[in-house]
Amino acid sequence: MSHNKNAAAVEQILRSSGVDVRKCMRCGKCTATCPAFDEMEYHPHQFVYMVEKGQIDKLTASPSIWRCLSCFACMERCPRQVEPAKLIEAVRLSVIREKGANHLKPEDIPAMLDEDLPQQAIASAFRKYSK
Amino acid sequence: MQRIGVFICHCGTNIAATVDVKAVAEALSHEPGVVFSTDYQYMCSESGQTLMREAIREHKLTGVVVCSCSPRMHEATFRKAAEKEGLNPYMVEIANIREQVSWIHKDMAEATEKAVILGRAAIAKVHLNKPLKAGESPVTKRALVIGGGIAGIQTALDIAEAGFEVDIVEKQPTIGGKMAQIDKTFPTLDCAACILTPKMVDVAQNEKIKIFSYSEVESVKGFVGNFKVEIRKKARYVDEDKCTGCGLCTEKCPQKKVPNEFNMGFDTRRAVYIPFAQAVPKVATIDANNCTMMKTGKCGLCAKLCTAGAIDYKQQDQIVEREYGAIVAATGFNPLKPDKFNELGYSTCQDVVTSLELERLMNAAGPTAGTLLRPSDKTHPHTIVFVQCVGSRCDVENERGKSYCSKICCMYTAKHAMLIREKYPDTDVYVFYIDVRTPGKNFDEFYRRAVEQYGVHYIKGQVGKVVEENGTLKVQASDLLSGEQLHIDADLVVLATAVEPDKSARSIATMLTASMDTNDFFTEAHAKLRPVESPTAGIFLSGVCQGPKDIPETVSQASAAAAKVIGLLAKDKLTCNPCVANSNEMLCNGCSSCEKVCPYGAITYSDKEFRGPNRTTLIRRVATVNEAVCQGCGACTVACPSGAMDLKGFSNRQIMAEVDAICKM
Amino acid sequence: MQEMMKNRAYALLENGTVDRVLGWTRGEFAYDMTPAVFRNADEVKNGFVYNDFCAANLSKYLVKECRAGGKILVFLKPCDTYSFNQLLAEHRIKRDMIYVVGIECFGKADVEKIKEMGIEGITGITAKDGIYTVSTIYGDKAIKPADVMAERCLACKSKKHVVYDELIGNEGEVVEDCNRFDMVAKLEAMTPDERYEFWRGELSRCIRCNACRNICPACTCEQCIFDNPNSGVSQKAAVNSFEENMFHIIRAFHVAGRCTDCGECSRVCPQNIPLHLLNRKFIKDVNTFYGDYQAGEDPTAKPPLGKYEKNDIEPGEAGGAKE
Amino acid sequence: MKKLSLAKLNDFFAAIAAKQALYLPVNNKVGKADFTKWTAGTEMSKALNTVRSAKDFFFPQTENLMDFKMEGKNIEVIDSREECEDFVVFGVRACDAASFAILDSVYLVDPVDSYYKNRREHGTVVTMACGKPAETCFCGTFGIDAANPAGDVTVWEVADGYMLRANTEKGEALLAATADLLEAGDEKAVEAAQAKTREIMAKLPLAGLTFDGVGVGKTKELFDRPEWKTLSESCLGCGTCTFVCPTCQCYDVRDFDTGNGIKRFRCWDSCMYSDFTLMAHGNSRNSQVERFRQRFMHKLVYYPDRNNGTFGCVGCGRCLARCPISMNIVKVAKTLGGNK
Amino acid sequence: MQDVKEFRPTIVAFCCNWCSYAGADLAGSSRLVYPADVKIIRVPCSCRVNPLFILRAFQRGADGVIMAGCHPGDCHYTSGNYFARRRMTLLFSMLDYLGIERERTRVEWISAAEGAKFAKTMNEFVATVTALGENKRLEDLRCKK
Repeated sequence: MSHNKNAAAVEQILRSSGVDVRKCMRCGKCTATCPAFDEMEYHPHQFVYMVEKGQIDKLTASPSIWRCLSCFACMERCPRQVEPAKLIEAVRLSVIREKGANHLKPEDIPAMLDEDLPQQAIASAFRKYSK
Repeated sequence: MQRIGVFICHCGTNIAATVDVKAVAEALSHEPGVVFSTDYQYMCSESGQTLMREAIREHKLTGVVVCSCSPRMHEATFRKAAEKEGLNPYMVEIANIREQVSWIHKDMAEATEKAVILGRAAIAKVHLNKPLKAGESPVTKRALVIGGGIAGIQTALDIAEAGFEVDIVEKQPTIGGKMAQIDKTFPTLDCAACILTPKMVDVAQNEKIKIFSYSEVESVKGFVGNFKVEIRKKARYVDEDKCTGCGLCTEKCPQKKVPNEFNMGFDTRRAVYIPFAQAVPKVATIDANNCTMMKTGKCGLCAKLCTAGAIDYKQQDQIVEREYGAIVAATGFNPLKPDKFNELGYSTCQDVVTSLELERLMNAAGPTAGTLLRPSDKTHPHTIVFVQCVGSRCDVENERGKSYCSKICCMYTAKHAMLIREKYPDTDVYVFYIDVRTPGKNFDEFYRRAVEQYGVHYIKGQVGKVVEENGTLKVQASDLLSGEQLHIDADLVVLATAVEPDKSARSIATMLTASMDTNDFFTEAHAKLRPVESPTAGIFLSGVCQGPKDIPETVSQASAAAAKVIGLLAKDKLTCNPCVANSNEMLCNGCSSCEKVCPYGAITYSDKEFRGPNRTTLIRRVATVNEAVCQGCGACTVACPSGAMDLKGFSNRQIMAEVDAICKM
Repeated sequence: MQEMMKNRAYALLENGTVDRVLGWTRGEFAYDMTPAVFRNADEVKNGFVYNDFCAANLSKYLVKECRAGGKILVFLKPCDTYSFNQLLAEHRIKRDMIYVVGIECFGKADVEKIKEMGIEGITGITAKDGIYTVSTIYGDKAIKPADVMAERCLACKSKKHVVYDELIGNEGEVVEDCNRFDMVAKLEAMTPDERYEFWRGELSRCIRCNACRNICPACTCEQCIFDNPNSGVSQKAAVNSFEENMFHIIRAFHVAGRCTDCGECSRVCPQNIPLHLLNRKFIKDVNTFYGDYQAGEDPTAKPPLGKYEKNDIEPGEAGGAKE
Repeated sequence: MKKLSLAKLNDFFAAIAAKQALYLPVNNKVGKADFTKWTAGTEMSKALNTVRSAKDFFFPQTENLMDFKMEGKNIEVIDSREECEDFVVFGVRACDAASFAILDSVYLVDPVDSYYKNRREHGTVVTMACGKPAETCFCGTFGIDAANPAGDVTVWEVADGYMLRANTEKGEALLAATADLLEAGDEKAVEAAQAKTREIMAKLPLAGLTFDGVGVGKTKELFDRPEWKTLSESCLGCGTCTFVCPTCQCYDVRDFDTGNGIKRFRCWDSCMYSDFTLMAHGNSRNSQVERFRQRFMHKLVYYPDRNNGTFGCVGCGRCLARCPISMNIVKVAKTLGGNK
Repeated sequence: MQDVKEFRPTIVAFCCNWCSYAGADLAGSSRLVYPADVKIIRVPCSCRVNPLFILRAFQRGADGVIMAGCHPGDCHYTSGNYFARRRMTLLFSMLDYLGIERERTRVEWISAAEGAKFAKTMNEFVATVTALGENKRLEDLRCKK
């Protein structure tokens, strides 16, 4: 089992997200509702499942963590109050913390903007990259 | 001084594993008055009871303390055993060292210490126990069934079959309930009406059964064997005795635009109506909110047309008081309204319907005469998506739904899917499920037939959202097994919504003083051993009001409830609870404080002559408790400032003795 | 006033309306009038006294008098009529055996207050033109009645008689802004420790003489639980602080919703313990939690502890330690 | 005769309190005097008298007598008494001082009440002559001189301090122990103070009151007097008169189950109470008239009968001031004795 | 300062027979742990709980007293808990007024189905009372060993 190896990482993620992964009944509603589905390798329900099973390495290595829009639709609709978005955020955070430095500064943003970029993406990007 | 015997039960290892039973027996043997103290493997067993009986005989015990499981479990057992040995049963007290000690404490020393303290408290109480003798109260040989669905109907028929009178109170104009709205039944695909309506006719024709339709329970007083119930017969503005159910008025009423609730609002009815053709009683009802005559005083067409002269616009609600020995709650359910699930589009898209609505759309007597047409444009749907578990199995914190599994949805969805594929083979049917739950005779076979024989697409996953675009329902869903996100263009989406107890159940439970769980399902007296009884004596449970169930289960539970009622009504007298209040006339002030808090009206006052000081007499007003009416709550004992009012079996002194024993430092 | 009362007493005794008169008889000094029963016109003539020192609430005596039979005239001040109604509501007295003469009241004088002014060796007190002239062995002193009015009268809740057969003097009104809960509110605003200290300081003086209980028109039990050896809670003396608390808490609880706030308990306490502050706490709580209720106002009203509302306040929500 | 200057009063108290507990009248939070233990800064009350009498020191309201422990069928009796420490009561008035003799006549005769005796032996009573007796005072009726109280030491308040006279050995010892604070005193100052007190006494309304109509040998004459009914009619049956009375000496013995054993204690009883002398068959005096009569007959007839005519009352006036309905021994004696 | 024993409170819980006692049973059969400091006294209804019992418990050494009954509206005897609620509201308010820690007394409505609530309530209450420490303000020293 890969549990032991990653126990600390799992615990860290669970604590920082406040998510109880055991509540999940595997209905897949989070994934069904996810607007970024096509962009993601691992989908919201898989995050929940994989964190529970301790497969943190796969998740942190996956670009999926950067694809989540943090739109919170999965949290809103989850019948079990599992809140996958918080979990994805926590995984993301664990990766960012490992990197250490500040990756996005507010003053860098104007240069990156283009007309098609939705406001929400800016906000999420800032949340993702500026930790 | 009492001679007390103490018996510590091991309950196998249930108690003995965490409580040092030998040490408890030893410790309690030193308590004042204890002349015998022992432990035994299973006190409730035949040999355990024999042990107790022998000790009573041998040691001339006057009181018994059993340290065992909850008194709610075996108090009666031990009391009966003591009684067989000639000891008054109320000289037996239980110290609950299982539920309150061994099952919840892990540390043996701590658990043993607490067991000793609880044993001591019981001993302290027994010292003050007095032999009590139960009185008797008569049984009114009539039952009331609240709710006229299949549960209520079956219960009433069975009780009547045994020769007892039964009243059914149904708030709708007709009995029949939800089953009357259903098209076919799983897993046999019988026509629901074909099996229900004969039973409704049986009810109507049974002279032991009286139906109060369009009526509600107004108040319940009394207690097991002697309930007094007020029933409000709502004014239906039609004389039930005169109306022949010819239906002329319902055809001619000029007010045609009233949504037809029986058909889930898919069509309309008149202001005077009979819900459906096989209604029982087959009597018209005027819907005062929509009747032109009632609203404006102008019209009166139905009265003119009615040859029987049954129309009576001046009819008033009527309160009927009836007496019963037993009451059965059969208040049923309603499907949850899925309007909190915005993403599924129920509130915004006409073609998103609930399963019960689909029943009407498929029913030969329904708005479309049995042809499946979608509500928006009355066309045949070719792609149909079923969504399971809408509002069921939600986290308890989730305000949108219920935490329980509604139990029947998997099966009726399989039924729907199968019926649609059978009748319209060109239709694609998708069922999105979390789990398919089919325990039951021929249930899984039924589901497999839907998949294997009828080619219904069962997809493990959930629908994330439903959006209407140009008359098409865009369904976005996950397929967890393939890992895909699906996008289906559907014509009709059917939501298998959770069942929830009827809204009236809460107020009825309050009137019946029957307890309910947090979901408003009635609580049974024991989850396993007394599933059709409420903890309140004389109140029984039938059908979905106790928890989700399908028709066969409902009917069997309805019959079980009937059997319990019959068992009760067959008795001529009931033994009363001897733990009743009594007033010490020497201390009574006659102030009426107790009377004001007595919920049963069990306290009366009279002027009595007493000896005053120095050979004088004086007349004082004093309270008397009617022991057959008193239920032993004890409200009066606290209202009484002088302490004249006390409760047998739970006297002030007894409770204080327990307090003392527990707090002893 | 006294003469009008005496005249009515004669008249009603003479014409047979009543058999006895319950009033006050003269004392040893100018201020120690004792409640007394007068059986004939002569007794009234010789003994009956009424003045500002006739403070006792006579309603409780009616419990005993009703048992003696006959018809009895009683003089009741406005506050006493509330006690009368409460006794009536609790069937402790019989209305048809009693003839109630309501008497107008301007507030009673407290001789303790006179003495606290340093006036000693009192030999007589006369009231004239709104001034008391106190004669002492050291000379006469003039004082204003307002300066020596009894504490309870300063917070008088009502000058209206809620029951009477006839009235002597004018009828008054319920006093809307009587401020009688000010001290309770002040205590409530203290910290629990301060309150604890306050009450220990007061209740520790209790000598368990039972004067408060025995004068109380709500305490008419045939036998008090504290006197009953079979009650399991009998106490003859407050052996320690627990028993002091126990007696006063339970007594206040037993009269909760029944106490009319007549103030007799505090008046008679030989240790000057402000016992009315316990009863007023319950009255204030009842008013706050369950709506205004004045015991004795309406003898047919249901007492607050004999009824309930479905949405009553929860014990955990009531006042105090919410922070 | 010794003199204590006003300035040295506190030093005097401190000197006494250094060796033994010192109690003196102190105003409580409602401005009434209570005997209170002296500590530095305690101010003596100027009140004429305390609400409770000084009998509490020798006959307290409640007192533990013994303990029982039960184990199985054995009962162990434990003498829970502790030897009383020496103490001084300062500021006792003449009436209360006289009450001790009455209490002694009950508790120090055979069988001696050892609990009472123990306290009496350890207590030193310092009395204080009254400066301004009140209208409720009638100690003179019993030959008690408010200006010259008994006690181990007698104190008079004079213009610039206090005059002290030791009356007993205990008193001598007390003054000897504080000798360095005292100076020689002049009898004249005392006499002047006494004269003033006696003058006031004579002007008070109860001056000249005699209890001639009651007393020795009057049982038959008084017992069935109809006035008892009217006198007792307003009595509430409370114990106020009894509990403020310096001479009432009745007690009840009760057991308290602590859960770990029994404490047997005594507490003041009142003959006004319905359960006074309650016996197995019931109560011997079961109406308030009888109970009321008992209280006054005891003080005014039965006690004098057995004690050479000494009344069981010292005229302190507490019951006159404290009775909730203002019924008292003076009214009773006057009514029965025909003295108006 | 050797042998300092950790303070363990004595808690008396008055439970009505129909709801809260059954709730305690359910907590037991669900193996929901709560401290052994809690000792339950079964009464027919919360309205049987006399203020005398509560004071008695404090006198005899209780550090906390809790009364549990059916939810308002669900009383087996229709109205008992409504009366109990008024009585306890007034009593607790009075105790508070006398400066006696209000947190030592509590009322909770616990149904037969609420085993978890029973255990949770008891855990909370024990924690609260433990934090308050020994009952000093309503103690009777005679009852101490």
